Amino acid sequence: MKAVHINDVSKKFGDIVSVKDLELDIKSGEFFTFLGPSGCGKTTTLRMIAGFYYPSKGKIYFDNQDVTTLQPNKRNIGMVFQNYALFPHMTVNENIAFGLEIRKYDKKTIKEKVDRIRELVHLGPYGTRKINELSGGQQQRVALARALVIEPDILLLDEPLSNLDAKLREETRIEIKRIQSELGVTTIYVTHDQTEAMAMSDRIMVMEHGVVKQIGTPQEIYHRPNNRFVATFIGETNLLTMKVQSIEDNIITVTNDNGLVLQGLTENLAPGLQVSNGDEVFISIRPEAFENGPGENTVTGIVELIEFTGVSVNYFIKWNDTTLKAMIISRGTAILQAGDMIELHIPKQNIYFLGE
Amino acid sequence: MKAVHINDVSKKFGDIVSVKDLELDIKSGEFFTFLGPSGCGKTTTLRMIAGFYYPSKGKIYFDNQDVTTLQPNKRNIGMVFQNYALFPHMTVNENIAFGLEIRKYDKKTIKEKVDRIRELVHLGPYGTRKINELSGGQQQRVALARALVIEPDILLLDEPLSNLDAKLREETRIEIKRIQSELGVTTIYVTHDQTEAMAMSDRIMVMEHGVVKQIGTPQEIYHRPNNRFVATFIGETNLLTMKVQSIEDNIITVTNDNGLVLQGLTENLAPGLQVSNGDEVFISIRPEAFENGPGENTVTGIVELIEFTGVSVNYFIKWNDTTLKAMIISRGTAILQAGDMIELHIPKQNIYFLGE
Amino acid sequence: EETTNESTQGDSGTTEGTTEENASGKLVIYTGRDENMVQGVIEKFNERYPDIEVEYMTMGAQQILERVRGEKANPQGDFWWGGTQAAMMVAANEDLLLQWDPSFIDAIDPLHKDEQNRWVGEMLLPEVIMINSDVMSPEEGPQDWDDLLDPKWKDEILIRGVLASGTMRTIYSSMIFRQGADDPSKGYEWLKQLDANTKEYTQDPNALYLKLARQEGSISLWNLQDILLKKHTTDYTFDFIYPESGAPILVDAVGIVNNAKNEENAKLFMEFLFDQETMIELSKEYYQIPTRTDIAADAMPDWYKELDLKSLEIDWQVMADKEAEWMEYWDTNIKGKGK
Amino acid sequence: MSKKSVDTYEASWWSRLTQSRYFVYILISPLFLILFAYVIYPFYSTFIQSFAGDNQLANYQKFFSLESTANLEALWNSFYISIISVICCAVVGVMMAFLLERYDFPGRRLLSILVLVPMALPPLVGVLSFTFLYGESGIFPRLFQQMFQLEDVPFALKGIWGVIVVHTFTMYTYFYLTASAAIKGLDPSLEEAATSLGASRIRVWRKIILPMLTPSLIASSLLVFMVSMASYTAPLMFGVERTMTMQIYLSRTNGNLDMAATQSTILSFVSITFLLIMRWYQNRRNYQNLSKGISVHRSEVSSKPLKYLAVTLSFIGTLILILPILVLILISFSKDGAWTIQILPTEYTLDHYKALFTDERTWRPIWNSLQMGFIATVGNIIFGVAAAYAMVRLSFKGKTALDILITIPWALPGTVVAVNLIAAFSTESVFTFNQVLIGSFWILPLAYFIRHLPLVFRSTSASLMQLDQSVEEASRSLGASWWYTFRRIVIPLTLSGVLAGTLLAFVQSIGEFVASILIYNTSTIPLSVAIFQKLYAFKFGTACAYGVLQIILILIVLIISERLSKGSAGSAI
Ligand SMILES: Nc1ncnc2c1ncn2[C@@H]1O[C@H](COP(=O)(O)OP(=O)(O)OP(=O)(O)O)[C@@H](O)[C@H]1O
Ligand SMILES: Nc1ncnc2c1ncn2[C@@H]1O[C@H](COP(=O)(O)OP(=O)(O)OP(=O)(O)O)[C@@H](O)[C@H]1O
Ligand SMILES: [Mg+2]
Ligand SMILES: [Mg+2]
Repeated sequence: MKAVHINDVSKKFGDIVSVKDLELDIKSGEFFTFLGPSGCGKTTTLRMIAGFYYPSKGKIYFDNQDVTTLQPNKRNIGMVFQNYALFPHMTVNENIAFGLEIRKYDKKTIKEKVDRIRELVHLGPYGTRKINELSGGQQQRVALARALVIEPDILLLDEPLSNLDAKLREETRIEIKRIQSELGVTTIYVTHDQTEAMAMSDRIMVMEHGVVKQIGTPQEIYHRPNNRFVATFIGETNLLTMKVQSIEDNIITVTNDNGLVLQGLTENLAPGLQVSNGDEVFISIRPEAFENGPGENTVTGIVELIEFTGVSVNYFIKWNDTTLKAMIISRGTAILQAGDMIELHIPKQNIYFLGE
Repeated sequence: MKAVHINDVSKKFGDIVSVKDLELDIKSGEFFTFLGPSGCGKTTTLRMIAGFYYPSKGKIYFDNQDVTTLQPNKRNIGMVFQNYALFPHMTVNENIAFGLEIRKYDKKTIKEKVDRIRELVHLGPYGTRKINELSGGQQQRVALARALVIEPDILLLDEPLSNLDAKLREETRIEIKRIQSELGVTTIYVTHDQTEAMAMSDRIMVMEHGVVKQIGTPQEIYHRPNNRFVATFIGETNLLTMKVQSIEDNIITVTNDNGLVLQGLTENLAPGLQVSNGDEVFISIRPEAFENGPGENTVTGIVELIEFTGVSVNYFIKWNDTTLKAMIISRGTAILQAGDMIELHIPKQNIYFLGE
Repeated sequence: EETTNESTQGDSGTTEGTTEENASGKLVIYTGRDENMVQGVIEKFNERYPDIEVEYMTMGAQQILERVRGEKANPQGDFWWGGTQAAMMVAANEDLLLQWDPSFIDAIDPLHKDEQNRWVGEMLLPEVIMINSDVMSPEEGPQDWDDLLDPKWKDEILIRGVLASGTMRTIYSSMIFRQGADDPSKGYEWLKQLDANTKEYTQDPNALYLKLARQEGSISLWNLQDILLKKHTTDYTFDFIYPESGAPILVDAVGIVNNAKNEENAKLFMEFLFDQETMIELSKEYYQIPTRTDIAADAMPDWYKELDLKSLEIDWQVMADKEAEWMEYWDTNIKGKGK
Repeated sequence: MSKKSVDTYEASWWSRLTQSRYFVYILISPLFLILFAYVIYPFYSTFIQSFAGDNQLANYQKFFSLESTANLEALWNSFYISIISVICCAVVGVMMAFLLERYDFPGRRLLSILVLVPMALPPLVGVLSFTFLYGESGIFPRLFQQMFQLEDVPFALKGIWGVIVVHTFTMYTYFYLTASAAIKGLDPSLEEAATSLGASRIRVWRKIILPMLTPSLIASSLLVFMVSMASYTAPLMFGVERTMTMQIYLSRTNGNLDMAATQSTILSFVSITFLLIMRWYQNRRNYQNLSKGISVHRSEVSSKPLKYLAVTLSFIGTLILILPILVLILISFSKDGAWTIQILPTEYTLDHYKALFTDERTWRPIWNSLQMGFIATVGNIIFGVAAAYAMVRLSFKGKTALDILITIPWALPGTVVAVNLIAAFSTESVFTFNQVLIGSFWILPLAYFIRHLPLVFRSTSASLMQLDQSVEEASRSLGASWWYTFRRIVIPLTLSGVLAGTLLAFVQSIGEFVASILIYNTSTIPLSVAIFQKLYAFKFGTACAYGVLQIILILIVLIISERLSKGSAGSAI
């Protein structure tokens, strides 16, 4: 229910710069996700928004109000901590009710709300358990319930589902999403699960070493990465360094020393990227871009390694000294063996050109 | 390097039964995974193997030696704890070197080994950091490094990668796998990430409420689930209750009240399941079992909801009052809108029959 | 080893010397007396008996009692030097003291020693009125016990905590006795009035001295010896008034611990302590009033001669019987209720 | 690089033994043995004696009879003085701990040492300095009297409140030490979680910090409650004579040993009841840090004004708390008898120190006390830490008994403890290796050890309760033996708690008087007795100067321990 505006914020710990010159606008009611490798500054940013760290530089605004040094308890946020931070001396119910009591709900309402949310995170019968008698995932769910139940203006979730199984994660995800859209809570989400990020987010910020690499919708981030880092970090990709051979109409032909020749469309150039003949460009091909059999950009190679992942089979294909990873949906049918020949093709619109 | 044999083990906390009548054989050098919903008893089992809990009933053997009540430090295990359990008063290096010092390696070797493993988990420059100056994921990597570096006989990993980003997770996964197969360490792995479980494990055990539901290879578990729980828990599936209409040759035709008719193969009956005409059976259809366009078991319906997950698009399709989830690989092309008609089909061999 | 050498030499040197002078070994004294004095006496004692190694430990009378009591099975101390009559009686009744007749025993008033000679009074302690001479001269102060009840002394009187102090218990009991032992109610009434004038009961003698010196009050009841010692040897401005009607006179006693390891040496020490010479010297230097009745008056110091040791008529037996009861009554019904 | 593994399993009788369910009883048996030898054996006689006589309950009947209510009154006085003392000490101690632990400012480390100094206040001369401060003729009353030209002094510390003030000033360190150890070990993310849920500072304190400090608060409550129950000098000094200890003293003076035993038994019964209630309260909840990973320490203090407030408060607080010490120093430099009706002494002198420094006998007691205190404290550490570990981490039957036995010597008045020890150890016994301890050097350290049993035990177990058990498990899983784990993991992480108890035990040993006076001998005169002797001879200034020496000595110990704890005992999270 509040927009968050982060204005040129940096955070240092001694000499270590955790977040650098961060500029960010999160709209009211938006579901915003921080993505980035471990240690890139996600938690630090979140903690600055929550008020547990003060920026070394810059300002943070909720709507138009400067909250840079406002006390955390005045911010009406709900936060799931990466380490849960549950109150070990309280039961599950007491933990969840904590925020409600502060908000002075009457006993009955508190009980109702606590019971409801506990059901929701599948902790129905655990109300009177002590925290140290819960499993890791159960603890995480208590942390989540505690933050959700207060229906805050801003919800800060630091990997809130990391210890849950896929089923539960999905259910909880849907619930978070529901609360978020029903109440219009501005939600900032940190996760390592890209599928999750893609599925839930209105927009995503990708960070590296404390610096923003790209901000955009999931589709933009996935299909139109601004740079190599984003391309390789989000989803898997085959990244090739190639030279522009020719640009004709809207078709770019690239080649490399191994004799690979590929064709792509100019509309797939990264924003701001200009290429001309002879330029070096990076090519990103998603493993799932491959299609069975011959066609545009046919790839014929030897299967080096096979990975079975349930939904699909990953083939690592050696093609003229370049190894490409291709993902083909598995249907329980016979899988190729390492050493087998394979023929696939890459539709032109599935090839992306990146600058740096 | 040791086989683990768990003989009819139960564990109770007061009245709460966490693990019940567990019977399990893990072969020497095997990579074995525990899968199951949060709170199903994975950690408890792991802790019994490590020696932090004594079973309330039953025995545990390493090779042929009864270790049920052997002290943890005599077991030569390496464990990554779900909550990391790092030593807060030591630096990263000291944490990692702890087990090596106990094994009385000389200083130089220790330094070498520590440096190597630190590089491996991408904590190269963090050797002298204090633990509380690390991010969540970095802490998890220290925990992992600490357990790996001692090259134990048995490696117990309790969600060791839950706080890492996909990239790093994959690299680390490969590294774990490498150490495991190079040294032949018996590895017991707990994860919520099914892809991970599928990709890495020799065998998987699926648990629910402290009870084993199925033990088998990833392919068996995924494609030949023994029961409804496993089918729905592992991967996503459309589970339908249907009646057997006819069994002809190796083709079973089933139908339901909504007028759905589907055909499958007898070879896809769950182990031990016998059906005859008029019986009620459960049908499991994986979302990725759907293929574009008409064919065997054609499904024509209205798209109710669309989920974009990066690699693929999930369609929730309403077909005669039944909602089915279908997953179609996305290629950045235009996606259908909710309300659109869609036509897909399900190849016969992709339909599975389950009893309970 | 050297000591043994010397003593054997001594032995051979003075073959005719009495066995006593050759006495050797240890002597452990538990004392409640002033440390300087104790040291002085022991030095003198060692001049006579150089081979006796004397150890002393300074404690309060109550602590000595506790200690002797605890060590009953295996006594560590030999000689108990300085204890109130009450403490000595308790100890004697618990069989902690040796029954022994020293050479001077007849020179001591039967009132001042145990019937069975398990303890013997060493000095007399008249309990008198103590004043701060900065605030008033002896002439201005209360001249007798009854004067203390004068309202003009309200909040001027400081009293050492009564129950914990043998001295104070005796004073208070004698006040009751003075009003008639058969019916203590008159005595209680008297004490009630005293209580009304009493500003405070202090925890210990030191607190009493300090408060008196700092003029939190100006009058107290205390024993003569301590007052004189403070008056003459320190900068504190204390003085005393000897009550006209006489003072209760307490006995400070000594005894030998039953089954003491160094019983013989303890006996030697006791003899030495009661030696006329020692007693005169102690009264000169430490204002002690000896119990021995056979010391020539001329030999005594001037302060003693000036003193009219008028004693309150007291039946100690009655006192001893009633004290506990009276004090308990005082404690529950009178203390702090006078106001 | 060959691969090494830990010593593994061998099927020997030893491993069979160590794996037995009952092995834990072998582990804890030394604890019970020590308790049997040095607590049960000396103290049971008191208990038995309380039932002496034809009618075994006669003494108890008398105690509770309504005819003479002195005993009951004493019990009630002692009880409620103790309760109020606990509350006051808790407020002061926890507040100081909070101010000094939570805010960083220049001079904080100095203050955090100074704030401990009051526990060094020598018992005999120490209490007197309160009279000099707040008594009728004390500095403050007289100051106000003069300032406002009053007829009488406006106030004077008297009665129950006097007792409570003295108790607060001398015993808050129990709370301060254990609470600051616990605050150090508290997971900062809990507070953050609470604030993120909207809790104000006060609520965070009420609902999170204080409850999480429960083990340490309970530990110190127990200690303070029991010393207050057994406190003697303070009530006496302020004229509250009707207390349990006074009753015991009187009974002993009157030679009524049975009654004294009864009173002692009842006194310890009350303390034990208090202990059991506290135990029950504490066991209802869990206080172990559970967070995943190690939380980030909050590196910032939120608002500037708040910080300055904290600085000012802790400065003023410390100053007030060390005032008695300052007065003691003042007296040690002022001429005996010259300070009468003035606010401050008028004549100063170095004579008292001269007297001390020219007397070669001055140093012997200091050395004695150091030596004996050291021995006793080492014993306390070994026993206390082991017992705490057993109590918190092992599971066995008889925990309550262990707790009670450790507590008894602390709950009884010093005199009773000493007298029991004398009686028990004045003859040869197996527990003393057939030696007579009375009269020997060893009886004093033994007495200190026994009397201070609960100090290290309590503060250590409070710290242990906070420590996340899984770090121990992690160490075991890496092949560390129990002992190695204990040394490298448990001790460093509970160091602040152990250290707190150690300091308390050591300082108490240096200052112990009541028992010492009954069992010292000429070659083992402890410092406290030496001071007493000066006082007894009414060399008041010299006694104070001696007391100042003791304070300096303890100050040195405090500084050393501060150095020791620096860095290593950061957190127990
Ligand atoms: N000390 C305990 N006392 C009581 N119950 C406990 C205790 N420890 C665990 N449990 C219960 O036992 C069950 C299994 O716990 P366990 O930690 O093994 O789960 P898990 O499979 O590891 O789950 P997760 O994936 O959430 O970590 C849970 O329901 C938990 O609540
Ligand atoms: N208190 C601190 N002192 C010093 N460095 C710190 C501190 N806290 C964090 N850092 C460093 O700042 C960087 C960013 O940390 P942060 O916790 O924000 O990472 P993150 O993106 O949340 O990572 P993860 O996904 O692993 O939780 C890390 O490299 C970390 O080591
Ligand atoms: Mg983080
Ligand atoms: Mg778990």
